[in-house]
Amino acid sequence: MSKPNPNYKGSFWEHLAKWLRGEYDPVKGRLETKAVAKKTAGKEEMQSFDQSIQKIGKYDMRMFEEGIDRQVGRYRVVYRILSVVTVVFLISLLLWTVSYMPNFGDPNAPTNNEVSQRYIEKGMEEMGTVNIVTGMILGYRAFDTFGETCVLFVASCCVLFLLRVDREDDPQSAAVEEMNDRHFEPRNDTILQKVANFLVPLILIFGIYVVLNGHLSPGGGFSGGAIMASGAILYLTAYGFKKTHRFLNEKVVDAMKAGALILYSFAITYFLYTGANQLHSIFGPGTPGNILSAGLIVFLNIFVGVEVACTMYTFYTLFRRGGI
Amino acid sequence: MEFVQNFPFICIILSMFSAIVSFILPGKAAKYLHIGMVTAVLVLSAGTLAYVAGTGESYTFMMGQFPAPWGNEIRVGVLEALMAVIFCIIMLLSVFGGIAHVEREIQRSRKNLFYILLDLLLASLLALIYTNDLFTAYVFIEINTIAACGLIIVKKEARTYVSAIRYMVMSLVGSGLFLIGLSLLYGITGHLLMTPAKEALEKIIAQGTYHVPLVVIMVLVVIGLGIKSGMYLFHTWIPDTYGYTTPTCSAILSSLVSKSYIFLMIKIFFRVVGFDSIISSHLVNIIFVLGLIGMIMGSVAAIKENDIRRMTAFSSVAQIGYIYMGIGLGTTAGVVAALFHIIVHGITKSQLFISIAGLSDVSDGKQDFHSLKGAGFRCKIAGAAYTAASLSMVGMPFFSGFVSKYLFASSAMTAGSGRLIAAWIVLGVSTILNTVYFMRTVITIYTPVDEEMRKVHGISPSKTEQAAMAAMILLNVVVGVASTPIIRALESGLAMFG
Amino acid sequence: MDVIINMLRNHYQDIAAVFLFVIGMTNLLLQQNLIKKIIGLDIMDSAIYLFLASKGYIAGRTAPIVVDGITDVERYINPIPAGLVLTGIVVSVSVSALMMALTICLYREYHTLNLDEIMMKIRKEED
Amino acid sequence: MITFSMVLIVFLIICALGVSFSRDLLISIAIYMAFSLIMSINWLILESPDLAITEAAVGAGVTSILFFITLKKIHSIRTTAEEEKKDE
Repeated sequence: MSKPNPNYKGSFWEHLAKWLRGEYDPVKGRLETKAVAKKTAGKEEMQSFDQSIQKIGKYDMRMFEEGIDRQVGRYRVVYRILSVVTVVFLISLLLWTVSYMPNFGDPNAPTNNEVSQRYIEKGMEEMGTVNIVTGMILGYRAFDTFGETCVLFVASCCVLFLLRVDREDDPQSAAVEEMNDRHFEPRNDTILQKVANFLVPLILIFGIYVVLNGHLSPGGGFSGGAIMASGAILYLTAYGFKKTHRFLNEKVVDAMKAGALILYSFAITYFLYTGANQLHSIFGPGTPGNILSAGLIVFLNIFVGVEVACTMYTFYTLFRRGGI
Repeated sequence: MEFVQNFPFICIILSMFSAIVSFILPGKAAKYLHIGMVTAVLVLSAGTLAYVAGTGESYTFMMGQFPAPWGNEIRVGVLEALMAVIFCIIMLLSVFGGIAHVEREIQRSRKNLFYILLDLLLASLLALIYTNDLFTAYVFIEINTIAACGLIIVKKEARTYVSAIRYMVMSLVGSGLFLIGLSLLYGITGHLLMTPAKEALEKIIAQGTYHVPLVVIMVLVVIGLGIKSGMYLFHTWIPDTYGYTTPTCSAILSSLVSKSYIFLMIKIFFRVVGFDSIISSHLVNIIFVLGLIGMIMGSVAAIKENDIRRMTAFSSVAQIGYIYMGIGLGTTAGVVAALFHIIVHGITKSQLFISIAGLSDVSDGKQDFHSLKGAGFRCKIAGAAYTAASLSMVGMPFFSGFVSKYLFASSAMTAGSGRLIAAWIVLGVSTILNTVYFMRTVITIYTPVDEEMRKVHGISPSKTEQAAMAAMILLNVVVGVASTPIIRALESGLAMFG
Repeated sequence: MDVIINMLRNHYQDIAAVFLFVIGMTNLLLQQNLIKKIIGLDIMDSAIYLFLASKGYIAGRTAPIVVDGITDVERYINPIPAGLVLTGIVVSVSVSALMMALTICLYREYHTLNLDEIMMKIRKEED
Repeated sequence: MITFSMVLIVFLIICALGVSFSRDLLISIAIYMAFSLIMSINWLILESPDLAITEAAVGAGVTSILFFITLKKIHSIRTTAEEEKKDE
């Protein structure tokens, strides 16, 4: 080893060694004031763009008390003005664009081309649906709709990940959830129960009607499923978890959901595979107007309806106490 | 129609189906199903690639019973099949590379949910690669976003929730802008499938009507997908997102998720609006400048960072800047370089994140530079993997990064002289900055330490993880040495795009 | 003046959609309260769907449900945007449910709904 | 008809602004519910009954229920936390 250099302290090598050890930041206080002027605001180094624009939202007096100097206030004003400018710019850009678009309600707009013409003229013949929109989303563009059901499925998986409480593995937090759930909850409210007695069957029947008539009238799996879910939620609110568990527990809901999804994916695979390979599908369009027509679309509607209803109900129970 | 043409469709459906089935499976079965599924998809994609490369022509595949302007469609060419193969390999290696972490960090009852997220992520990546329909692209962008958000929160720590919220806010603004662009495009063309939309747009451009909406559509699509892929200016969610989750997820998020959006953007450029109108609208200039700024600023931010994982995350900003710079050159050669860098960065960044996990494991799980001193001696294979990935990022010959840097430099010559000078200067500066922060870490992890510090502090990576790291080094070198066929495939695939 | 009136008459649904979009996006980006952020997100999505659906409307025609077996193009509006929006609405519900779940988790950890305060608490923890 | 839909649109914008400026979260959510209902009527005017029924069931129904339950959950977490503090 060589002897220590008397000029070592403060020299380039010392800085380099410090930086390698992670104790020293070579560009701190130099670079960010020049290149990224807006970053001087806070004491944190990486005060970044969207954090900064989030800060404009509200004057938070505590920020001043925390010892961040008045500069922050000035920057906030600047950002507020900047954000107003951005908003005005965005509005005027979009309005300017809109003014070049075809007029609202114009029959000669480019959107009314051979695609929509075929959906309207041939839709009933090829798909067997009286409701052309249903024929389009579950027939012509069935893959999109399958993807959309998967969006709901993946969202429900994420919510399960976040909020599910494992009652067997973790009884303590389950008890806490139970206690939280009791707060603000009317127990055995007679008015609510009487109303629910009257309304829940109606809502459920209406939901089933909407699902089954998806190919004949407005509605379909998504709206019908949401209606059925709201019926179930009303029953749960009126009678509590204990009574609902007799016929709607976790296993039933999960099995229904998974079963509907698996059947849906089988059906869609069959549908797409036969279509792409020009094979004959055993599900023909049938007689338009009958309840058992439109081939696979009735079944697809039912699967989607069950899946949506189960998912929405699971969302509600997960939000309330972390599980059905 | 030959049966092999069904392969891409089977890949997409298979990954979605295994996600659905995993819902009722226990965690272990879901894991094996996932690994088997990815392997199957890899084999099928390789078959597709061989078929498409053999015939030399792309083909479209009806997703439904009706052809192009009426039903959904996917399109398969060399480029798509190659990307699918590479994405599957990276996915498989990333999963193997962090498998022990997954076992440790994710609750037992939630493991099947984790694999569902991975399955659906793969499905959405494949669909984004193959799709020939803009609205399908939107739906699968949403699946991708939600699955990515799920991957951020798998550790269930307080810090990750904040990153997830910030990621979601930025991403949702991005997809909102993308959908508005889509509606405008539908408003002026009346088509959602890429091929008829392009024909309609060509007519519109020839007539000269709807010039303003067309430019706005391009801007909205670029901003929307730019936000989601972490283009500079919209990159602020990156360090938080990659910095705190489990290593597998960091690797997948940085090397696959953001890349799929860039690939979709290139696809829209070539297959819908036409690259010529992108160039004539001067949008490439903005992309070019943002790419250049990103290359510098990302590296500068990485130098300032003291946490090794956040540093690597900031280096992603710089590398995505490289890709945008390649697109912004406005020539086919530039886009080929960008596509090659997508592959290179995917391979290298996943390798970095996986090896960082190995290094920090043997240093009591800490990630700051002080604790990582000498970590390369504690876990030899992780140190080697990290060094190899760093050298690749810096642009050392025999590693994949060298080839992409060479491609960028040579493709800049096909652009105008202004771009050439700017690109070369920034490439040089950025390479120096890359060297500074990557060599700093390499020096740190190989700082000589005493015997006590050479022992493992914490947990050593499992055998599977070590094997995955070794495979990643090998893959990196293979792509670096045998780059010619890949570049040729990219060129021919891009020619098929038009 | 005439330009503005013409614009209003010809594009009023689009104009509404643009304003709602910008209001929603501003809420999503600038509001500090997480619940309001989510409402902003929903408003933004609704605005986009309004924008998309208004592309399909044709004055004087009826909803695309076949009545009396008449399948004439002149009679029904364009069904495509309605179908796309139907897909979109479900997407926006799932996204907002996920955001709400995240909000509950964040509240459990930090006991506040204000993102600014959450960031400050994190910074304090790191120091 | 144009007048009616213009009035609806003005209501929509008022609701959207009301959400941003109201102090109470409960009121914000109620305003959002109103927004969804008006939007559903607007879908009817645009001749899309499918969208109207979906928006009414999903937007005004399920989403609002989820908002309310989120708010309730937050209140109950706060109450529990305060009680724990008192106990200490």
